[in-house]
Amino acid sequence: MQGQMWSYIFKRVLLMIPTLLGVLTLTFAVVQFVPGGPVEQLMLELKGKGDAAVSGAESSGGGSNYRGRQGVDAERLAEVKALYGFDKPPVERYFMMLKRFAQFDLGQSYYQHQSVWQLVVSKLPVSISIGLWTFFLTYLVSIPLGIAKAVRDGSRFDAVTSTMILVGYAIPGFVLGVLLLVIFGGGSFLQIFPLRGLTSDNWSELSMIGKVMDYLWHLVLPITASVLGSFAVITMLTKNSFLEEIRKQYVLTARAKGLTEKQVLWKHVFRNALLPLVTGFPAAFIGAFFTGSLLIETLFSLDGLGLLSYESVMRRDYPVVFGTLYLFTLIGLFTKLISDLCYVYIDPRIQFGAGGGS
Amino acid sequence: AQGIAQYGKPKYADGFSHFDYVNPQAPRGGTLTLPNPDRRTSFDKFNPFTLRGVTAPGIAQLMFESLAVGSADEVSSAYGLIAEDIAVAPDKMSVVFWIRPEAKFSDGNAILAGDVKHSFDTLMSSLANPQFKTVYADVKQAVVISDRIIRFDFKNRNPELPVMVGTLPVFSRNWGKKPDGSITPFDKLTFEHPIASGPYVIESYKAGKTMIFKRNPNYWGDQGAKPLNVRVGFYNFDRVNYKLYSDDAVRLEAFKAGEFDALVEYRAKNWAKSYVGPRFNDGTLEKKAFLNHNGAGMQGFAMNVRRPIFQDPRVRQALGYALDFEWLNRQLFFEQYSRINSYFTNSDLSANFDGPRKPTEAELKLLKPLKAQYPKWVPDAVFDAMPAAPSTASPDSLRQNLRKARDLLAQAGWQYRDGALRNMQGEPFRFEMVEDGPFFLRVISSYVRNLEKLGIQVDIRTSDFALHQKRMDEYDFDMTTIRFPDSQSPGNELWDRFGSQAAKEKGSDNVIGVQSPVVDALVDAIVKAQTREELRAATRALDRVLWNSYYVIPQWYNPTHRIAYRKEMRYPEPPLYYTAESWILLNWWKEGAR
Amino acid sequence: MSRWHRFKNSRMGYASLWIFMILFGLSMGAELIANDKPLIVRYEGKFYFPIVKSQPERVFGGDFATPTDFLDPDIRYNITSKGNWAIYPPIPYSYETLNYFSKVPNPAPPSLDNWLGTDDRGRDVLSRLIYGFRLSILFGLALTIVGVSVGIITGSLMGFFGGKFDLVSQRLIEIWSAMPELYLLIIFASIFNPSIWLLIILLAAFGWMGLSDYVRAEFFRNRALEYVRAARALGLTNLQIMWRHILPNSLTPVITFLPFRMSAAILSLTSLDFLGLGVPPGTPSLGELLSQGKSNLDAWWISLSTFIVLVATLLLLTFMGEALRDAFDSRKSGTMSGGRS
Amino acid sequence: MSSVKTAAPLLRYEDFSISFGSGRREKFAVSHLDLEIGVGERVALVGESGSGKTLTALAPLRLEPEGAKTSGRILWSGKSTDTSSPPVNLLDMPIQSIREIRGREIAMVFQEPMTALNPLFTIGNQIVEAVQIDELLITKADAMSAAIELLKKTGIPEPEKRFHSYPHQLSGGQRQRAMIAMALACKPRLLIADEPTTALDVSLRLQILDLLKELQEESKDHGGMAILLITHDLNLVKHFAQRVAVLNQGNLMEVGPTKQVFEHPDDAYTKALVNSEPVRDLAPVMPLAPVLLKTENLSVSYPGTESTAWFKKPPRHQVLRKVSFELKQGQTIGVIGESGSGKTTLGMAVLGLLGDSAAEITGTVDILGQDWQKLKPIERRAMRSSLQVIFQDPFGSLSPRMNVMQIVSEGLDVHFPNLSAAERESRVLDILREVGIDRSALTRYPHEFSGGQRQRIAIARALILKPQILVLDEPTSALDVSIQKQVLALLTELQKKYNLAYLMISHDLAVIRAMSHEVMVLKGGRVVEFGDTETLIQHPRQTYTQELFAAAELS
Ligand SMILES: Nc1ncnc2c1ncn2[C@@H]1O[C@H](COP(=O)(O)OP(=O)(O)OP(=O)(O)O)[C@@H](O)[C@H]1O
Ligand SMILES: Nc1ncnc2c1ncn2[C@@H]1O[C@H](COP(=O)(O)OP(=O)(O)OP(=O)(O)O)[C@@H](O)[C@H]1O
Ligand SMILES: [Mg+2]
Ligand SMILES: [Mg+2]
Repeated sequence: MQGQMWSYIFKRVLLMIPTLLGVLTLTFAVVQFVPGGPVEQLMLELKGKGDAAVSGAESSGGGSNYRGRQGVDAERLAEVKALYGFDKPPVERYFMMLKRFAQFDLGQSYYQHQSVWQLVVSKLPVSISIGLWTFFLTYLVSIPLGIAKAVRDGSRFDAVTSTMILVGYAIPGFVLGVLLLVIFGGGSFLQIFPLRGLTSDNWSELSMIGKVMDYLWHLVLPITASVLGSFAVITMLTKNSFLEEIRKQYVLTARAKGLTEKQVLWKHVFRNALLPLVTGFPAAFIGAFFTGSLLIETLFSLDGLGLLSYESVMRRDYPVVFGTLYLFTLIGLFTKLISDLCYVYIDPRIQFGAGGGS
Repeated sequence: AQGIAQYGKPKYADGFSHFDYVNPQAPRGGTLTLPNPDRRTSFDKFNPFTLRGVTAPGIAQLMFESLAVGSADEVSSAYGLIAEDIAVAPDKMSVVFWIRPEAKFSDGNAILAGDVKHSFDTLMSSLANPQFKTVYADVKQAVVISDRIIRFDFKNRNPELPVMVGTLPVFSRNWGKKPDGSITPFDKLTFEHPIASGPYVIESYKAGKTMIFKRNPNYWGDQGAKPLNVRVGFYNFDRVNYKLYSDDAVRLEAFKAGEFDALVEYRAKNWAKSYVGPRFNDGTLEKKAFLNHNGAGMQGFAMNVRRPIFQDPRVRQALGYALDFEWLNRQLFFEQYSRINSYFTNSDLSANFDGPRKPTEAELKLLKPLKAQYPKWVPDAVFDAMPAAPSTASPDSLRQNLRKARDLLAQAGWQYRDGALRNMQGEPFRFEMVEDGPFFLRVISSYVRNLEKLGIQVDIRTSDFALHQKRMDEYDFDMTTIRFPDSQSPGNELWDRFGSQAAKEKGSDNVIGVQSPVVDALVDAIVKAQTREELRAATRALDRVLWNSYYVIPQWYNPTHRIAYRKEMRYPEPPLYYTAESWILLNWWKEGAR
Repeated sequence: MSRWHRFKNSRMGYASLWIFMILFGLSMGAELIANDKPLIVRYEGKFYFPIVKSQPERVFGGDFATPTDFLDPDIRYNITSKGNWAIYPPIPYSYETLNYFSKVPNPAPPSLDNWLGTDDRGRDVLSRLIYGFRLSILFGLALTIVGVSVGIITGSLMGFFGGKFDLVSQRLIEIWSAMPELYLLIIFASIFNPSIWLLIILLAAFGWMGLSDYVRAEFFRNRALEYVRAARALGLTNLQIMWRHILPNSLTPVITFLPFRMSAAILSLTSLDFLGLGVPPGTPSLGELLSQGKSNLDAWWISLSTFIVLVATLLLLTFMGEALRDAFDSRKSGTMSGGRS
Repeated sequence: MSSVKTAAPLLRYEDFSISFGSGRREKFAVSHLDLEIGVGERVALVGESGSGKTLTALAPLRLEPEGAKTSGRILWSGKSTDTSSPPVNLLDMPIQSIREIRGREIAMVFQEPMTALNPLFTIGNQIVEAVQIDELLITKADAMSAAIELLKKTGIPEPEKRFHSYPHQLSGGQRQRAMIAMALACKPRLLIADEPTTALDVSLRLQILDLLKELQEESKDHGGMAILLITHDLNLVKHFAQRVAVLNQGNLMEVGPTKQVFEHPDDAYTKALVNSEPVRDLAPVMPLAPVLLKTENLSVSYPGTESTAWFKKPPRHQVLRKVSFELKQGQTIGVIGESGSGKTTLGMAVLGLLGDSAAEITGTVDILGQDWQKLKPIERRAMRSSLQVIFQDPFGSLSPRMNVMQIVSEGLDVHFPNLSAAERESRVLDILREVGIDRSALTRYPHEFSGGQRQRIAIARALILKPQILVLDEPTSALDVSIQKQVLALLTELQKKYNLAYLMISHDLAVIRAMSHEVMVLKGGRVVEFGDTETLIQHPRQTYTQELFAAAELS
């Protein structure tokens, strides 16, 4: 078994190279067709139309002493192009990028003063805070709830909880987030929770316990907003998978042994029922570190990966786009491998070898 | 002299004690807490002058000073700040600044002419934002004459240049010096604290969250027996604390929760509806709209006259009748806006300044010869008072306006038949309106509705910023919203906006496609104007020509700044020309501070 | 018991199906319920059916040759006085009709004029809800059907054949899923005019991958079971084995995800709108209403009513999903004894 | 009803009924049963397949299937050692208290060991769990050694190794013994064993029965473990049970001491049951009959399970070693051998159904003159209609989401797609009738049947195609003697009529003797003996074979 397993793993790791190449090539090719590259973006900003303008102003009548709208001449354009390396043909840029990636150098942001690597690391605290907590809460609530619903399938409890989690699911995150902010943070109703950031301004002066409390205090709203919608899917999946398994014979055996209902459900049925969930677990767990939610981050003024990836895409910050793509794809590939290995670990009958065809 | 002006004499004579629009008795002290003034939600550097990176808010205004500063109650003038004396050469080809001996950087070193030259050279190098090269393109060089005397030589005569070099930011050569004595290259400066001469230094910061400045106790402008006249009544807070919010709605909530001191609102609906709640009821928070005299320039739906359907001025005029500004102002803007009535709205450069009048002599002197030379390009209406934008305020009604529009279109050969407005060839009148975001959709929808009554079909297309810009650059659009923000002293940028040459080059500001010898001639007159009066006559003449050519369907502007603030905040009378954020920052104070 | 029988047996699901069908059916006739054109006009002795064919305003004493705006007070007066009459639909606004003659600034709160108020442009919220519901459901259905079928097909092929095929297709999927979707949308938006079809194609092209993973896992497990061996011994083709034996036993994740996929499809309309990459502006969609709700927080009637419609839809779909699950579960007996152990 | 009370009552059914459906459609599977099991008593429950034995057995543990309605009382006096305290009615006890009883006091061996084990846990794990139920304080190591001890007692070779096997890696008999070990782990006061030995060869059966008796002896001090044995094997009953209860169509026909019932059966049904021995009625194989199936040096191995160093391949586990034989038209070859000797594997290898496991196969298989392994998938599929199989685990081999009609007619759909719907249905009904299943079964699903009924459905599915070659893996293990007789007669008849060839795997020597022309004896994957049935049975050459037969003689 082991020998086979290791050769399988080895094969998969080797296969990551063409996959990564494919991902990068495809994206690179696509990006060539995107209208408006970083050069154009910068020219815009130079012309004063860029992003820094106040959002959503519907009328003119702003700045006084406005000067220097002379446009940008060809020389400037060439300069900016050279700055970003756009004076070289795409193929050359592509190979340069591959060479860097081969050395695990993720590159430098076009617009920001940090390497992509630093950028990602600096956004991690936010993403981990939100992602990990959301992840844990989701699973900790959804799985027991799903099981309880499966056991009481068709009961009133089942219908009521279904309604509740679906309402949570149906409130779009942005509406919910704003609502929470207005009600619990804003000045109009209850002013209980802070509106922004992960910590208070005086954080460094707090005691250890104070720091932890402060941190948790700040997390309440963003995590509520991000977690409410996430219960539904996993709960329903748990419930349905349990219903699928709960009537199988081995459950009778387990019961006949005199196991408590808990043991029957959590040990015997769980493993069978949750093959998809449990195997997705490592991926979801690792994913929790790296997923950002644009929405939650913007609403709560958190500086996380969601914002980073969205902004890098919209502002055409290609080094960040490609650097994060490379990094996250790599991580994704490894977690996928782990998931697949989990299948085998959890269900020894599964073989990834060919078999269907015979 | 301490003061210079682009045209004529500066308002304040040498030895003035303070600007009129400040409160010289304003108490100093306290902390001013502000939200991020713009969409910036994070920052990664303190150097506002380079291209890459996002600068922390407030840095440029609170930490950097220039040789001279402008005053907010006059147009285009400068009074010595770091410089105690300024002299423009009689040929207007250079300007000399004498630096105050007491002027010091935050590190205690005196400001020398070498530092000024260093600042200029750095900003003109490729290390800095290329914008500076554009702005100072006409400056030949900075010459150090002595330790405290510096001269700027110009490439050509331009009355704006002395004022412009006066406002050049000045910083120390030691900015970014590392312990080992080497200096970080200018474009690699990130969180190295700037060494400049401003009244504040950085106290603490947290990227993406807060940026706190504190008053530099050794600020040179406060030292000595008498404070510097251009600094009296300025910078009244001991600490300035910026809190960054990424979402507008949240920022507003935070304000209502009392997290910061003042907030500027840019949307009429919010102003009317959202500034309510317990803190407004009990008077802890107040809101007020402050009048300003900033030029509002032009904002409106611009037609691309390169398109055949928009080439007939009668058609363009007809389309203007369908915009029901009064409805919009009532239904969407809560009556907060005024109608744009000129290409230089809200400024004395407008031909409509103090109401519609016939052209003055000076204007006629420009217009008459042009009419003679290019009769086709100068509409007759130019010699009348500027016509007002169509209105539906009673007794007029939309129906009436639309009837006028229908008749105009008919004159231009467009008749309604077979379900559409068609020309002789039977082609339907149909065009595309492009926008770069959903903000304007609510405005457009009523306009489109009215156009439909004329039988005109409009397709609305919104796209992301880059795509929109690409279409603009290639002039691939029929109608779009444009904004020509006004400066108090228009100049070269008008070539880019209205010049025939610009219309032919891709990517210019002349999206309308104005290609008129008359406009070219008038822009030339503006750029060459030597006195304010000449300038005024030329801009007004240009205004009349453009206005009567109906290139743009004028929209509206906001003659006020909408500011909500905590009740302890105090303010002087607003100046004439100002932005809300910097007015608060520079001239407001807090009651009970000290 | 047949599947249909079992479906009917879960009462919630069956009722949900009915309610849903009725609502959906009603929304299909939205033009008769919410429209700015009267159903019938009797004007100067003649009958007109503006809802079928639009008449120029001149016909009813107006100025213009263009189609009549029947909400215009002048016209309204003309056709409802002096023996003329008109029957308006219960909601006299279509989805893009501006209530131009409203006295209250937009968005206007619920009133007799606009039962659920207006949005920030002055369009009737109720009317937009009805049309938006229709569009969103159709859109969701299309997207779900495409996404689910592609997901099932790929997932089952990979899970069933395993080996090299699985290895290679998985890599291809990984590459495909890394495709910068947003850029593609931007590119497409620069080439084509935005349209629902384009959006469906693009979203469907990426929407199937999550499901295919689940189906793949189920197939991996089920293909090793004894009854598959039995089917093989019978001489069934691979396709028959997959379709008749493994698939019915692998549907749990599919059925679970169905309602969620629907609502995700509905919501995906929202998220793209603000990029200008969504449906053409003006198209009524629940997503558009939601984003209006967000930017007009004080106009609670927009978000609240949309939210209720969304939740109701989702609940109906989920209950139907549960019934469907039961229908597929042959082991579940008709009479339920509840929580037995 | 005459019953000789020998001991204090432990479990008593009083007017016990169990039914499905409601109203007019209500169907009683067991009606008005009165039965008593005394402390330390061994009672056998026999009866036709589908007569309600399993349901009767499940009821005290309250494990009857969902949708089943019970009535009457089941009184349990084992709660305390002191039998004088009033018995409790298990049917209206809260489920919490039932759980206290399950495993600890009443243990159960399920009829279908193949599906009754959790596929994702090693059997060791599952037994340890049972050991720990009662003695929570026991250390893991102790529990493990207890579990291994139990496995050893049930006669599983190399119990330490098997401990770490997953159910799917075990042969049918091995699983069944694991099941028994699990039930015995807690030393219950009552053991309900539902067909505990169907997958075991005769000597093992005896061994298991001895084991049970031994355990009974051991627990003598608290009155001894009572056993309710459900079986079709009347020999076992004779040897083992003190009393016999006979069930027919849910009704208790007769209860009495074993001897009495067997020697003087009261009831007509019991008489029939006792006298149903399979009869040999075979047509001789034609001398020139073509060879339909031929294997040469067929070997199968699995990757070893022991964990070894990384990257080093563990030794392979050889399951079948160089098996060669020929099966002619009209011939039946019986395959016998101890449990785990590779019989099922042989059958699967012949059918080419090991492809999706980790098995490695060498050697050749010729079917109808063609090299099976070299055929293209399409050609193979086409040949499937003439090569059918009945799996050892009938439940597992029936798709849970298909009803009987779909299951049985599927072969017709595939190989005779041109049949009309009516024709198809009549064929399905015919074959079902022949195996003793009535038409009401058509729309029901596999889980709604008894073990024996499921087996008959599986038989019907294979026979409906009239295959030329049929591999039967324990085809009658779950059938009572009368039905077994009927099915075997059907098989012989078909063989005569259509010249079918059977490869019949069975532990039941009587069946083998009645059905097969030749017998193959497998041991450790090797053919140790092969020859004409009668000759071989009369004069077995190998000691292994002799032992097999001796055990059978004994019983
Ligand atoms: N879930 C169910 N739904 C409906 N009928 C059932 C169900 N389970 C069992 N039955 C029926 O109840 C009857 C008794 O079943 P039971 O399993 O007790 O038989 P059995 O005596 O154990 O037979 P065998 O010897 O074949 O195992 C059978 O006719 C069977 O078809
Ligand atoms: N998938 C597998 N992996 C590893 N070993 C296996 C696997 N399947 C079967 N075996 C082993 O192969 C041997 C033979 O199994 P097989 O099922 O052929 O026995 P059998 O003769 O049919 O026994 P029984 O009479 O008990 O059914 C057993 O020792 C079993 O443990
Ligand atoms: Mg049974
Ligand atoms: Mg076997």
